[in-house]
Amino acid sequence: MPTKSIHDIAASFSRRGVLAATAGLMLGLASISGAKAADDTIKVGVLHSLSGTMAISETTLKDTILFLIDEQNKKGGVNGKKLEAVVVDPASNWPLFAEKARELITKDKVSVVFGCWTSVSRKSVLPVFKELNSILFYPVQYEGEESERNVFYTGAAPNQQAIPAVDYLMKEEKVKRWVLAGTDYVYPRTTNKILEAYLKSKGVAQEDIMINYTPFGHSDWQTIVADIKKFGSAGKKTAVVSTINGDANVPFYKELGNQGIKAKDIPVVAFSVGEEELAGIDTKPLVGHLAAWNYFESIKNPANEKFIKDWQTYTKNPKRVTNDPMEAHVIGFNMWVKAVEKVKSTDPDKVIDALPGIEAPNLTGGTSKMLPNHHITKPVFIGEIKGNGQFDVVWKTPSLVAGDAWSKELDGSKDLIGDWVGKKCGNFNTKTNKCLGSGS
Amino acid sequence: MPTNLSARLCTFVLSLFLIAFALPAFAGPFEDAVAKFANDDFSDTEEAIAAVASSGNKLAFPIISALQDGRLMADSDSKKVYVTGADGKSIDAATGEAVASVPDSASAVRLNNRLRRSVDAALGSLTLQSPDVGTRLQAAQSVFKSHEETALEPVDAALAKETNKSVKTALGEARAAILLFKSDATEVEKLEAVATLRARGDQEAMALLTGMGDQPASVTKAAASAISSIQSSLAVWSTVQNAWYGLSLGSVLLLAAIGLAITFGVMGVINMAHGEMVMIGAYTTFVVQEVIRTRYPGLFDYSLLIAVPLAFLVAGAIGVLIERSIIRFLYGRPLETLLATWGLSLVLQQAVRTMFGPTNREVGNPSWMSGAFELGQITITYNRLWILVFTLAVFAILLAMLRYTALGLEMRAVTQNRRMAASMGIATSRVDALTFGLGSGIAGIAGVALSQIDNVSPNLGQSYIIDSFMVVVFGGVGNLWGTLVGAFTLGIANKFLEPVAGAVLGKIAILVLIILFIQKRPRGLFALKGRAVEA
Amino acid sequence: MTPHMLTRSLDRGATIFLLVVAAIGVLIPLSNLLLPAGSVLQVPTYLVALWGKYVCYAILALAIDLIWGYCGILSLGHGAFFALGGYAMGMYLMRQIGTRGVYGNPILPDFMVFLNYSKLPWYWYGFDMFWFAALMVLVVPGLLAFCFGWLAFRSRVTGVYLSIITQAMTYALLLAFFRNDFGFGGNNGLTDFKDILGLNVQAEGTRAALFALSCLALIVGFLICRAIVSSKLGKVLIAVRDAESRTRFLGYRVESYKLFVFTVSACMAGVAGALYVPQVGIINPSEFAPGNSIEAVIWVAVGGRGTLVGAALGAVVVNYAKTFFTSGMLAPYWLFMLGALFILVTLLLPKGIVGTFNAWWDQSKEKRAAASTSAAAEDGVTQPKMAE
Amino acid sequence: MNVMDTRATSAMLYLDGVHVSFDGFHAINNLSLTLEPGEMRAIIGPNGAGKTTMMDIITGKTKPDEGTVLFDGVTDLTRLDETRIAELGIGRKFQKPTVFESQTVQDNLLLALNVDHSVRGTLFWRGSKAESERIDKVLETIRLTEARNRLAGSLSHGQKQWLEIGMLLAQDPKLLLVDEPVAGMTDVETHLTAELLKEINKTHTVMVVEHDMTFVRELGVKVTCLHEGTVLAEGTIDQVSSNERVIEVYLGR
Repeated sequence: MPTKSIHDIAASFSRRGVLAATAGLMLGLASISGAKAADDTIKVGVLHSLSGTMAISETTLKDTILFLIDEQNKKGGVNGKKLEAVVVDPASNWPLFAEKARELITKDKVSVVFGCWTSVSRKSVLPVFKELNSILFYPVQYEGEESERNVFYTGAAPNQQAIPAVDYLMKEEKVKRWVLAGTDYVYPRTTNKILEAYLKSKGVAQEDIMINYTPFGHSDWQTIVADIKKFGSAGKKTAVVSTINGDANVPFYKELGNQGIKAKDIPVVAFSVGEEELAGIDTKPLVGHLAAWNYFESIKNPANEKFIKDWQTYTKNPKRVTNDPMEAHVIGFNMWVKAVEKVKSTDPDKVIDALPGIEAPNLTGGTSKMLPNHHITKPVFIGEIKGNGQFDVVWKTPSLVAGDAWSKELDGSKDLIGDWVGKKCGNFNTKTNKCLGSGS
Repeated sequence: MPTNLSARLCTFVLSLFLIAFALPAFAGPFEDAVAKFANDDFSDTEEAIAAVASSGNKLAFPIISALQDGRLMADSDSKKVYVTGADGKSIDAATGEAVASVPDSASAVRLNNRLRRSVDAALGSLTLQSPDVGTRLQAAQSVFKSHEETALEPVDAALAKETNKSVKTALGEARAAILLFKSDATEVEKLEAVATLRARGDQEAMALLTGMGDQPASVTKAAASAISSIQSSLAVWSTVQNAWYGLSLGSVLLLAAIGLAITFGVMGVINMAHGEMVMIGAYTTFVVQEVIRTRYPGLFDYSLLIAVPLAFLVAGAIGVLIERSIIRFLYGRPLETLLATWGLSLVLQQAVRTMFGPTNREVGNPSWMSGAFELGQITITYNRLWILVFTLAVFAILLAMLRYTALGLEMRAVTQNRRMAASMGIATSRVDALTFGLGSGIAGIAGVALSQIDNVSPNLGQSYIIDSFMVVVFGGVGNLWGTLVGAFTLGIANKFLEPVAGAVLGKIAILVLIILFIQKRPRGLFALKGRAVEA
Repeated sequence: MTPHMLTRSLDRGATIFLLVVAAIGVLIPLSNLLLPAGSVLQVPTYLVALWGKYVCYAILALAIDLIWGYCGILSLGHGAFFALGGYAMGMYLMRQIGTRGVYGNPILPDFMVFLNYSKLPWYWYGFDMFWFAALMVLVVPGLLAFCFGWLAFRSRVTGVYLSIITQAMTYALLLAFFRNDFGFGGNNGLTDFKDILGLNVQAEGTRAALFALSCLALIVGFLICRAIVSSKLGKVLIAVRDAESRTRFLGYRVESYKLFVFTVSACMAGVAGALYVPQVGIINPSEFAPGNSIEAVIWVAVGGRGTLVGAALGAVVVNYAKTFFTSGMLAPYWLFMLGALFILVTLLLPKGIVGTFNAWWDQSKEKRAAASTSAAAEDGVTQPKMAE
Repeated sequence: MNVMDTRATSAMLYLDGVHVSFDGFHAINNLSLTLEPGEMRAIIGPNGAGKTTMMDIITGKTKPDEGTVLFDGVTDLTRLDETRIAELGIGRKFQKPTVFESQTVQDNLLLALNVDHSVRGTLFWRGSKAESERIDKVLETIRLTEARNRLAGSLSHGQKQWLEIGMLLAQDPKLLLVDEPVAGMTDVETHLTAELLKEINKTHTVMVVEHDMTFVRELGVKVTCLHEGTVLAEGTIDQVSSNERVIEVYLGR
């Protein structure tokens, strides 16, 4: 049976289709592998989502790096070379993060990358940085349980945020009963696991701990807030430890405010709510609720005041707020500059080896230090939400806290340490004196 | 509530000032206590509060209420403490003498949650005999919360004088709470206390009973039975509460879906950008509030009322624009429409992102939208209540519009038989545009309401689009009542599942159920039968 | 595939397409491996990985075109089958890590260790064997598609309703895989792979091999699709697309036909996902996002639905554009362009690139025919006029 | 296969007391009607008389609320779906011609052929000589031999009508249901169609629904007039058209 129509169609188009495909391929090769690094500048990759759901948080960090590069170039750049930012948009799409990382390193030949926000984005670029042996500075508080040769973690590890906050609530507020509420992804899971272990070690009974997980962007909090209320009315002082992810916080706090849960009855301490998030809420009903960070915009300190002033001039927006991950980028950036100047080169291996031990002033008056496990030392502050969307620091750690890559509270990791100086290993088991797995 | 409480307190403060000035100031421990405020140390401040409150000094009340409202200024160098009145006049807290001005070096004494609680407790016993009923009630309740033995005498004193019924009960409960924890209270007193709390029968009462520590056997027994009776009544209430939450969630779903029921249900147009219409409505609210904040702060409580028509117009206009420029070329090709509008939604999101920035925008709740009231043992928040009312109103208006107005008639005509309608001189293309505009406009209105409970961010729409489609498909396309029933069914089902299965599993379960349901009834709950289906 | 089917499905165009894919599949890896790095003709590993990804997307696009272009089933949940195939492969790769995980646990993947799993969940059994994983890559998506389709098609859920519930399906899976209790690594998914069949996934050789393999898969997939659409079954599918109830009245079990292609298509999507994961290095729930599935449908629309080659082409073109526009100055405007593309294609290019071209080609051919043998053409053209 | 029904004793099609209503509207009301094997029956009646709904019921598209529908005296059609009924040997031509517009004329016929309709069968199908001969013959009968390779969509209205009838022939059912075959045809075409149907009737049982009285007259077969879903009158065209109530219904006197 002749089936003319279909076949002719196929015949006629696919010839052209093919041509187009090949043309596309050629174009691809030309445009992508065509670019090569200019020698008179040092290229700095910026890998933050500018579109999609994570743009909410990450756009600011992109601006921060551009701002820092601008400042550095005013000072004459690094090793006599100007810095040049290469901005890409991974569009809140995790595989695209990996692709863009690869592009930055291979095609644009950047010497360092500042980027990522969510754990999953970091996880998806990890193999790339390992394979191509480049450097990533990761500025966000995260669940820990990681220490990679090519990554430097300038955000807080759990022991630099969660545990001090719990200590504060026990000491200052005499809290006896705990709600651990979080969005269901790895950071809250791990943090809550660590906290649960820690609380039990402090003699809190199982029935005094309530753990609750909600999906991303959860917007109907009626039931959960009511449960918290019920849980809180069992005659013991109760507090909520919130690892709820950015977007879900606004409806959560609105529901809290409306159902009349006052901070003085059931305080909420949050690890993911900073100045940026509060900018979206009317904070008057929330006065007294807490947040634990390593930096607050409201901290009185010349360095901080100067930074805020310059930042607001740079962004031409006198209302533009600053927050903790921004400070992390500031510290990380300065550490990298120092390291590059120290070894007079941007060669990844040299810089990676030079970074541990490097010190850089943080914006809260102290000096942070890069540790052998590629985490840094930070002060921990507890801030109370004020009516104006800022925080009032009510407590701080007496000294800087060193970031633990591996949590002491988890069975899996209590014997592990990361040490890239002596042991040259990210997950060294101190019991067996073995470097687990392939290490890097 | 706290705001107008402090307002009442202020008036009360001033009245007390007059007395305060008349009398000569005390000397000795009181001054030392006051001076402690200047140490800027939370534990010192706490001691100071206790000492001042128990001093019986006439200045105690003004000082502590000033502390509560952040009007108590302390100078850490000179260790001097000042009370600045609401009217700007200031006095020296230690002596009560008026001072010309507070030195700049002085800053407000800081509080944390623990101190706020002790301030409440102190104020409670201090204001038990305030002339104002509301204040007395507040005082009684805060004493109930803190139930410190020191408050027993003031409570008894107040009880003796108290005439107002509700305040009397409140005081009674406060007294009971104190006695229950008072170590040297007699067994009889404690049993009475338990009875009173049992009568109160809410979670706080239960909290006290469960947390009262070791007591005489008879008391523990009575408490146990009281607890169980309270629990059983609370169990019933929690069902009621779930139902209410279900309704409120349902109303949100309905609000989000109702515009879709027009564009999809009546016109058969799959508008993937529907969520973005909602978002545009929310941003309209934001803009309105910004203008009001900067120009006419007085109007803030009316901001939503102003935003509703505006949101309708803005979203509606955009809707008409979309229909004219895109949709109308795609009639009869629903799947293409779906793709085009999805693309549109991406564009709109990114456009808003570039215009207003990627971060959330603050949309405040007007006073009548914030707070809650107790109905029996359940809390009903005003914003949820108003949204429910609002949704039903919108629904009713829409129904009426479709049934009784010329446009409604034309719409039904066009959707039932386009050719016939055209031949009868109805400008079908105009009707299409208006119908789509109407759907989008309603989505915009939904945005105004949702801005009260959710983020105002470029992603707002995305979080509602799938649910909206579920509601419409589940309820039965082309049938507004179906949408109504569908929304509330899903809402309530969701809320009864949530406590059992948890939020995530609950949502998954609902989705699976809908998928299975569609198999049974491919055209939803309220499906049209017969030839109409083919058309 | 019986020989006559092969010959029937291989017309000129199909052959050329296959040749080009084969050429790419051979040349790119060779140039990447043999030529010295930096030489003009050498394809950097970065591009091998990138194009490997495109090829996987092309397979997914083929799968969608088979059901949408030829049978009128618009699935907005095909990303789900893609992701399931990916997860099956990911689970195999996770098991291959063995003691090289950060906790050095021989059995449990890292995420299970820090979520305190005492032992491996039953549904992870067997995935340490490649053949089993490979089987699951086909079985899991296929089975889901079969059950889903059996319910949906039997109760005659069609058109928009079907699209919407497929969307609900993938959305439900998205939520499910987000849950850490589900045992698939929650939001982070599966990552940090080491080996595939004993070869280091990062090694250039492996990448090249994977790329070649993807091209092979694309070729096989294309052949299967061609065989189906050029058989009588293909005519039935088109009949179902154009006049479903008419087909019923001719005595065809429409639901079994739909079920067949839907399942085949799902399996293809699964394979695409399985090849995608080792080349991208991560699989996580975001692959289930309804948006991804809709985007994949757009690739097909852009290339031209009902034209297989167009689908593959569309996937490559759109994703190349994505790569291109998400870097540099244009970065913030990428979504504008993608959105505009959706709208413009549906409005101005309903047949897609290939379809439109093809229509033009046929016309010009008819003209040429008319020029040569005007009599026959007149007969053919004017007859209907007479009749009306 | 032998298309003539050997069991001439029992009716080919037997409807008794059939009721259907859509949302309260009674489309079919206690409808009873029998069709003998080899017979050709013309069904007339004003719009909304339930002609098409009746066909929907016979072909399984609509399920009756009550009543019996028997095929070949034995098979209860109300229990079966469209596909099964088609397989039994009931072919249907729709009111508005529905052919597979994007496929060629001969592919349309190919699809209609009553050969293996299973997925497997069609997937591994390879054309046979017998099949192509059948198709050529049908093309001959419906006068579309020249147009065999044209897309069905490019045919004229009349040609589409014929193609659909041709598909019925290719399907070769025991019973043909033909809904308004001459709607929108020229007089010439109408005449030819009548001829065609008579030809077909030699080997098949046929039920024709038509408004066009001249056409019905030309067929010269027993006529049934439906009104409001029930049989109003039955007999020769002259008897029926002279029937008081029929005239009343049509002229609304």
